[in-house]
Amino acid sequence: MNFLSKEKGLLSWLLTGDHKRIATLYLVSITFFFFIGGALAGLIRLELLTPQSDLMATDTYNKVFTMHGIIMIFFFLVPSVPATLGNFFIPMMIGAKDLALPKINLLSWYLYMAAGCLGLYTMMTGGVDTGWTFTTPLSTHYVNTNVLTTGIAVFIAGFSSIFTGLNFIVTIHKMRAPGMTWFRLPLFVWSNYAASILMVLGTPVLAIAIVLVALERTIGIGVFDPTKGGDPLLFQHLFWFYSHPAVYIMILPGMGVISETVSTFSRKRVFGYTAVAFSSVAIAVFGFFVWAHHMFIMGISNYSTLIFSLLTMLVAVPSAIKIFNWSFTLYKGSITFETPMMYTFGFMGLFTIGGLTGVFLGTSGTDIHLTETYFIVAHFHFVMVGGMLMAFLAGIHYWWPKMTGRMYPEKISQLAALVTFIGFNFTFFPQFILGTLGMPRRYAAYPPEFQILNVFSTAGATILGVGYLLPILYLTWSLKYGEIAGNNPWQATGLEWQTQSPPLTENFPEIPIMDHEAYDYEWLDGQKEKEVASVG
Amino acid sequence: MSDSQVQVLAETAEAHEHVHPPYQRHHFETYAQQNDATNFAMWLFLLTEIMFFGGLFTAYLIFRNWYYPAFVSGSHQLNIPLGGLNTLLLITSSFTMAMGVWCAELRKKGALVLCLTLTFVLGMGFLMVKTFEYKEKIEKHHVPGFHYSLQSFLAPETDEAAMAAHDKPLPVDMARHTEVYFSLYFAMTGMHALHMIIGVSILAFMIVRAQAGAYTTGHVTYVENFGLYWHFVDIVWIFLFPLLYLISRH
Amino acid sequence: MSHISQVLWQFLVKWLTNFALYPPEASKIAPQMDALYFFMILVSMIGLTIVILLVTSFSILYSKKRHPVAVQIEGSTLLEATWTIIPLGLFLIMFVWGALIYFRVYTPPANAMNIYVVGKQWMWKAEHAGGQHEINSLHVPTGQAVQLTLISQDVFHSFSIPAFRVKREAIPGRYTTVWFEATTPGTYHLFCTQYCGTEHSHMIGDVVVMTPEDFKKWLASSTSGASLAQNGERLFASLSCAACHNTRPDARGPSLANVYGTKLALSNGGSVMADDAYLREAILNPSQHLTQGYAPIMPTYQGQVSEEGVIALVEYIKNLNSDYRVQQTTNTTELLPESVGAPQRPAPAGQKPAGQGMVKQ
Amino acid sequence: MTENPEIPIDHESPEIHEREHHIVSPRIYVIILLALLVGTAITVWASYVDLGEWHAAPGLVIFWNPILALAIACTKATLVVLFFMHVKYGTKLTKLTIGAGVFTFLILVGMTLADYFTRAWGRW
Repeated sequence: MNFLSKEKGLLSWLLTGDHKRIATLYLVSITFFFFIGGALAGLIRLELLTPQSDLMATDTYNKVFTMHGIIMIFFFLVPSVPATLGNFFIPMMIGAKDLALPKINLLSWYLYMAAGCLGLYTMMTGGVDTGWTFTTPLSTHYVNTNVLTTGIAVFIAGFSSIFTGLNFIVTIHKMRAPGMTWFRLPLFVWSNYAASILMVLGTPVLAIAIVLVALERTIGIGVFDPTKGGDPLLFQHLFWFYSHPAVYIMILPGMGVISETVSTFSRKRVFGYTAVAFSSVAIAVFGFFVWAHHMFIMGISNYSTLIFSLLTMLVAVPSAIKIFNWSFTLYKGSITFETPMMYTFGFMGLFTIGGLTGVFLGTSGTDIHLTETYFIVAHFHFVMVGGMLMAFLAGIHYWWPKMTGRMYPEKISQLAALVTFIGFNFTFFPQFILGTLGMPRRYAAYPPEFQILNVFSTAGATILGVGYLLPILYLTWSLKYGEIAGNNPWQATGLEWQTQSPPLTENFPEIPIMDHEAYDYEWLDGQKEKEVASVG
Repeated sequence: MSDSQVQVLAETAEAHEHVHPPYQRHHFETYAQQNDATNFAMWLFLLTEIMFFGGLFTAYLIFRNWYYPAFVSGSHQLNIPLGGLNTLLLITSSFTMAMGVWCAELRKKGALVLCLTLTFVLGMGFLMVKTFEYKEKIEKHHVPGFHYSLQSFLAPETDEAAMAAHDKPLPVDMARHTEVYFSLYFAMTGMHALHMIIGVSILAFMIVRAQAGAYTTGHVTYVENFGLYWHFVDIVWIFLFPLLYLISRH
Repeated sequence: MSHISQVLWQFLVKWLTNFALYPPEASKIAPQMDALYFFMILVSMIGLTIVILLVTSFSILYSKKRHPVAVQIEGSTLLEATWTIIPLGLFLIMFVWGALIYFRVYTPPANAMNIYVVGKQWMWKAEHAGGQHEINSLHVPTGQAVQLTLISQDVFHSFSIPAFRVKREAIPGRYTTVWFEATTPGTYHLFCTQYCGTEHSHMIGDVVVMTPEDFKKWLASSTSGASLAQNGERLFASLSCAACHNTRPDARGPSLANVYGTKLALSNGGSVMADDAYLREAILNPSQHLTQGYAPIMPTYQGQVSEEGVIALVEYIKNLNSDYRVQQTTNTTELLPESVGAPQRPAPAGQKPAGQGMVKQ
Repeated sequence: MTENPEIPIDHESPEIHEREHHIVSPRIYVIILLALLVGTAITVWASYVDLGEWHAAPGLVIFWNPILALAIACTKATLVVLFFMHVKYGTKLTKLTIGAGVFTFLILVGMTLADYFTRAWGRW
């Protein structure tokens, strides 16, 4: 008996309050959106194979990259780890039966689906070509595509993410098992907590910015319209006040996954637990102070640039701390190289590059040359795809046995991890050079001397596509044919591993009592000895 | 944490197992935990509301600094007695709401229904007054984007409200910026009114439920949390009233 | 098969002939920015190498085969402090270095030659002081600081010249500036880098850097007749600006001669430097930029004068003080466009007397 | 420390006790209502009176009217939060939550305005 088999029928899924079922619903839906976004990315890369805009007209290309951005950011990256893995495992990790607000959790999924369907509807009925940043006055007065419906979709998706974040914060504060103190929480919980703070405090500002854009488009109010005395830069302030922290909303949960896998597969506690935990919170707090570094060349005051650039340097430090702490977690460990660990290594390398190139853009001087070029495209794909997506895949493989009760096939998944890593570097590394050379982003046509690097990039994207298709195939296969996993195949310490796979609807037969630190492998060995003794 | 402490915690968890009211949801250990969690969730939701209105307040402060004379003349078009009346209505409704929570806590069903109904009536009153004010703006063509008219600002002698405030005619460029003022006026009061409409709708639903005795069985969380929402909407108005109506009046 | 290999061969040839890791350095700021860029590349490389070395060596040394039992280590405050402070220090160096360059790029020198650039969907229009205007191209001389004053007519655009390492957003409703000093003659890319709608990717052009002599020849050959200031003068007359802005004792507006570059006391108590941005604002939103002692009677010209018209007016008002400027600065290169433009149109004998005459009428 | 006879003495566990519901007496609600009404009256009255201005520095003029109006609004809001919303009797967590919200709000307003106010710097 487990949460999957307890109740049958479609309705038992659609009306469920169980966080694990909602997480499963989320997993299916975000995978769907990921592949739509991925298909759009494929179209972009195909178009850029040649310097002319010959595969698509420029306006089609603009719609394609806009929808790629909107779908990937609002319907994949933001909910990816929190709404699936976080939803599934945070209650289990803290020893709770469910999230504090199961109905709100389900509502969050419905909102997500409503927003997603509206987004797809928009795409089918002509799309939108403002770029995912909705820059005013372009979005308010100069395009005649479906800005309004897209705006509504993003607005609703925002509420879905607010509800997820709110639910996590309440759960982590109020639902911990006896003995589960803050500094015994797994780092995955810490980083999701930090991301949730950003969701709750940042998203409403995006909501109001979108409301004002919608009012400006429909009624014609003048808050952002320069001809009426409004200020288009104000929109950017409001938009980036959310959308910069949103980057941390996307990456922080991924960092949490890495903390779990790196510890589990080196069988060693995370080096400097407190520093890693606090660096998550530091990223969340400092994340709110740096938004205007997206606007250095857009005519904000030079002095503002100075302050925002300085604060950006400060927010880079916690990420560096994390990287080094993870590296030293390996020191004197006992390392094995299962698929999650391979993705983890991939994450560490690619995120280091992504993070360091972020410093290039946070430094006001070099930002002038590099911003709005392919350098920035490469940078955030290194962080988002190389970082976040690698972490997501690491997490999916790591917890797959717990979620489904079956192992994924090890050999082919290691191959997939390798293919993804190679394909990724082929795709996005040339874009750093393109950006340095000055190729602007969002160009359907480009000067011919940039072609060779674009060809490399497109070739890499093909490999990358294979790397993403493989897991879908073998993970689906493993649902039926995979080996039975057992309760704790990785010998990991988290509470989620101390219960059956797949878990019961109420997670634990009785509420566990936490009497050891997180990542306490000695405690785990003691448990095993006890078990052996009792059996013997 | 030592073993003995763990023991204690386990015991407290056990000690509270016997309290098991019907409205406690299965995944909570105690009703207090459930109440605490939902209350905290409501506060977090109010945080998002603070930030939502925060964007509007930011815009207001920027443009007030840029177009001060336009904001002064714009605010002279607002009706202080009506705004003041609305403030009274909302503050009183906040009071009746707080009393409602008190009634629910003491399980006084009749009084609770009365309090909620009063709150509902006061909220509807607010919305009616607001509608009246909006009607005035529409008649004077002060709605941005809809044939916006500069008449009251270029020729204040033709406008009663401007005359009463002894307005001098604004230069054309500044008069045009009154549209920004009214954009913000409608965005801010509109968003506030939207929250009021949502609140009043929930109130109507709650009155029916309260009559059925839903909130007077010891399970006051719902009333309490709605109260928080209602008070928050009141607080937003407490700031909107001076910012939009008053501070440029003298 | 042979067909495919030919394609590959073509790419290889193209790549080998065109391959570059960074664009040509064709301005004075470019080597400075590249120095910082390469410093950052170096730091990043070292950082990345350290991480890769740590991960691979630990993976080899402490793989389960070699190291079956993990040693539990709590952490190390000393180590953690090290990798907090060293990156912080490096980032702060980058911050200071970057800020110095940032301020340099966005603080034009006083003697810079000004070119106005108007961005609109989807083209760049550059206007030289001598009245020469060009679309989707920009001609500049070497060895001369060139200031661009940018404005957009519709949406955000971004004027980017990768070879110069400069970029600036053209914003609707406000002037922005950027400057550079080209060093190497040649033709370089000009891009719009801010997404601006359907034909964004076709909002590109060429920046042609010429020797000063060639540039003079180009100016002479591509003049349209009237200089920008002369256009402005015509507009000034047709809008009857002089009805108020004259030197009579009962003038209703301040005299505009010598006003450019001075510090004005405003009626709201503040003071402001009368630069291009101020002049533009004072034409379009006069009541907010009222000079002390004058009544707010000036009508707004918002919607009546195009951005190009405003530019011409601004340039005209700027040149009403040319005699003052000539005395003040020994560097005469700034007046280059006029001095080139003047022989083309000898009739009004320069603009200064014409301007003064009109103001006095 | 003042003695408060209304709070029942409970020696069992402070953690549970904190969650106990504090019921505010209607007397306090009435007092707060009156205070809010008086505050409203004052702020409406003060808006018709010119309280003057203070030339703090050249170019920086501080008007007293908006400051008074906002001070009253803040006081009123604080009263509502503390008593109607029971924060005075609430947990530290609630207070911290409100603090976080106000702090982030101030960051949004403050840092955005910092850009607007320094745009003209270096131009005079």
